[in-house]
Amino acid sequence: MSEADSNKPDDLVRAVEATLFASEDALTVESLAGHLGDAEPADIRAALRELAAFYEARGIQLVERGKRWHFQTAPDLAHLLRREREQVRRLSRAATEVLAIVAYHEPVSRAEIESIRGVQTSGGTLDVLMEAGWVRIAGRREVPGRPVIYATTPEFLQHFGLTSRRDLPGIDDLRAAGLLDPVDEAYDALVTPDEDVAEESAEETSGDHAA
Amino acid sequence: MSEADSNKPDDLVRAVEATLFASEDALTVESLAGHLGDAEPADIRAALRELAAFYEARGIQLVERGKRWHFQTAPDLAHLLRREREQVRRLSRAATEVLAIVAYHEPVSRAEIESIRGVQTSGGTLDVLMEAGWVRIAGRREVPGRPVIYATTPEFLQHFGLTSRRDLPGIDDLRAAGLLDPVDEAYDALVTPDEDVAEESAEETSGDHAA
Amino acid sequence: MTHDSFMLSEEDAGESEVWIAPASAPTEDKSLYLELDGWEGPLDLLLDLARRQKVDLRSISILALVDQYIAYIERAESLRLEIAADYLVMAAWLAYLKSALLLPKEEQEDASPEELALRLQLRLQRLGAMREAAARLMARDRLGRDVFRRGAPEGLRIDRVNAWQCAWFDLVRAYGQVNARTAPAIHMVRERPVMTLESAISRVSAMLGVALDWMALEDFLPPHADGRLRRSALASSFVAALELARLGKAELAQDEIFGPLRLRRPRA
Repeated sequence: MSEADSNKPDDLVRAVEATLFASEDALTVESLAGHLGDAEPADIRAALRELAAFYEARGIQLVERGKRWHFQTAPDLAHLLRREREQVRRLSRAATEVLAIVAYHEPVSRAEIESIRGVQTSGGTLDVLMEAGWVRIAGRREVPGRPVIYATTPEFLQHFGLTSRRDLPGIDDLRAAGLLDPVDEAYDALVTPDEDVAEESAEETSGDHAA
Repeated sequence: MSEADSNKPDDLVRAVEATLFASEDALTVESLAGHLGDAEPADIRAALRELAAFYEARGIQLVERGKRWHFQTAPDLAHLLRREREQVRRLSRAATEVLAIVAYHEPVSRAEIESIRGVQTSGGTLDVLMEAGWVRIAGRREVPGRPVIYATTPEFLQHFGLTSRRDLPGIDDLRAAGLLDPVDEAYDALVTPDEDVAEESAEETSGDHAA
Repeated sequence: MTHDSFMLSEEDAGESEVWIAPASAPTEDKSLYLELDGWEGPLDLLLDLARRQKVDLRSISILALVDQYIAYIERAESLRLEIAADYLVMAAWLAYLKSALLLPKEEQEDASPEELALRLQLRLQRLGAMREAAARLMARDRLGRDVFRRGAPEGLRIDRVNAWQCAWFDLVRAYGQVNARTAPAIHMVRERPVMTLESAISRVSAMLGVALDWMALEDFLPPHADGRLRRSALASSFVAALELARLGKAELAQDEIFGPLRLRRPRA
């Protein structure tokens, strides 16, 4: 009640708030600028920061996912909302593994996915992920055979609550440990006389498994 | 940013806020209580009042309609949701020619325009000119088939900075040179007994378009 | 295991949303066999067996792992479970690897068994890393499950309105182009039907000679003249009337401004 007095955001902040609130999709700074007439992107970014901070402790939060912004409910309230609103499709174990491989290795070809999993990937698995809107075809690798390569989408980041791919759980550790490199590269790194490389990668491998 | 510190609502307020936000329908106090476990309706009412006051000046508002509560975009920002964007487009060459013909010869039927241009005119071209607000339907010619006839609008004069159609550059010179007589009309004047057509068209061409 | 049975096992595995690594399942042999269809290929089974050694994947005993795998496959065969070919191929390869590792080291054309073992270990590490990553990914606060977008957004719409532009010069030039394009055709037929002054004078004076009373100017026009010819005839006849009046060969009368113009032979 008394809060309302100290709670008068400026016009641009209100406009950004209302636009994001009304939008069915997450919005980039550019698309916000498009909706808000001649607002400067820098001002919109400032307004977004202000709003994100403002909502931080509330039941609704403003989050950035792959350069797109949207409002969503606070994660700690999931138990209240989850009950009747389970909309998430169940993924098979194969699909979750393939999704992880695409996310951590993108862009990646089907052959590369299969070499990590040691098993053929049925076409249906990638179809399911593309139908869910989490994986897209990102072109072709310019090697013989020009295989199709896959990558994740902005919807993937949105769904899993990632600001960007750098936010993927443990990706820095995995990369540092060389676990995102192909086996051949990792093997060469281990057996070459250049001891530093091997040492470093070995240390970090053992380090992050405790985490 | 510092706002977040003084912006920590209690758990029930946060829960009501998130539930209303995520709900597809407006919710009564009773249905909110149902969602929120064993919350007392009185407490929920207090939370709703607090939220309504809190959001009062923001871009989002909490409103009650027939005992049901929901969030909506602040009414004064409704214009942001339905936005018109002007897109500057150059008139195509065909459309420019048709416009010129209408301007110099009005009122003129599509068949006449085509006979002057020497090519077929798509209906879309006249639509564009009418969408631009420069050409209007001026009635029908009282001849067999009663073809629609077109004329220019006051907006046309405005756009081109003309006081009247007489200001169109060179129209007198062109007419004196006989360049404004469409091929068929000159021929028709020779062979058809229908005097009215020629008379009318001649009169209106030179008539008072200053009006 | 055929392609189809992989599909089936994927469906079955889909029952658990957050996939629980089989490594956490009871290690009892029987349950292991029952889970046969749950493996995503031999590498997956190997990884799970490796996890049972409860050490870092970097320090697993490959020999022990090979024994475990072969024992597993043999038990499955003894229970007459159907085992897909690729599991058997892996078993054969592992048996070869084991023998190579145990035999005294010699010059070999193939890759050394130590290299093969190390590569297998690296593969298991990579698959293990992705398995963990997948589990952590699935356990995040997920949109539509843990966090929710607004339930009934009003939606945004941009209506595009065309603002057409055309410059004055373009308009005039376009008209000039139209005319230039059609000009040759116009020249072909531009000859106009006109009544010359001479013919008007002779026609009017001839008709005056036989007229008895006032006649309207229009009555002197050729009866079949229409359109432009009629306008020309009217103008020429008017000038002819003026000329005849000047010469004293006709009288003109008009009762009011713009009224009908009448004409007769002068009274002698």
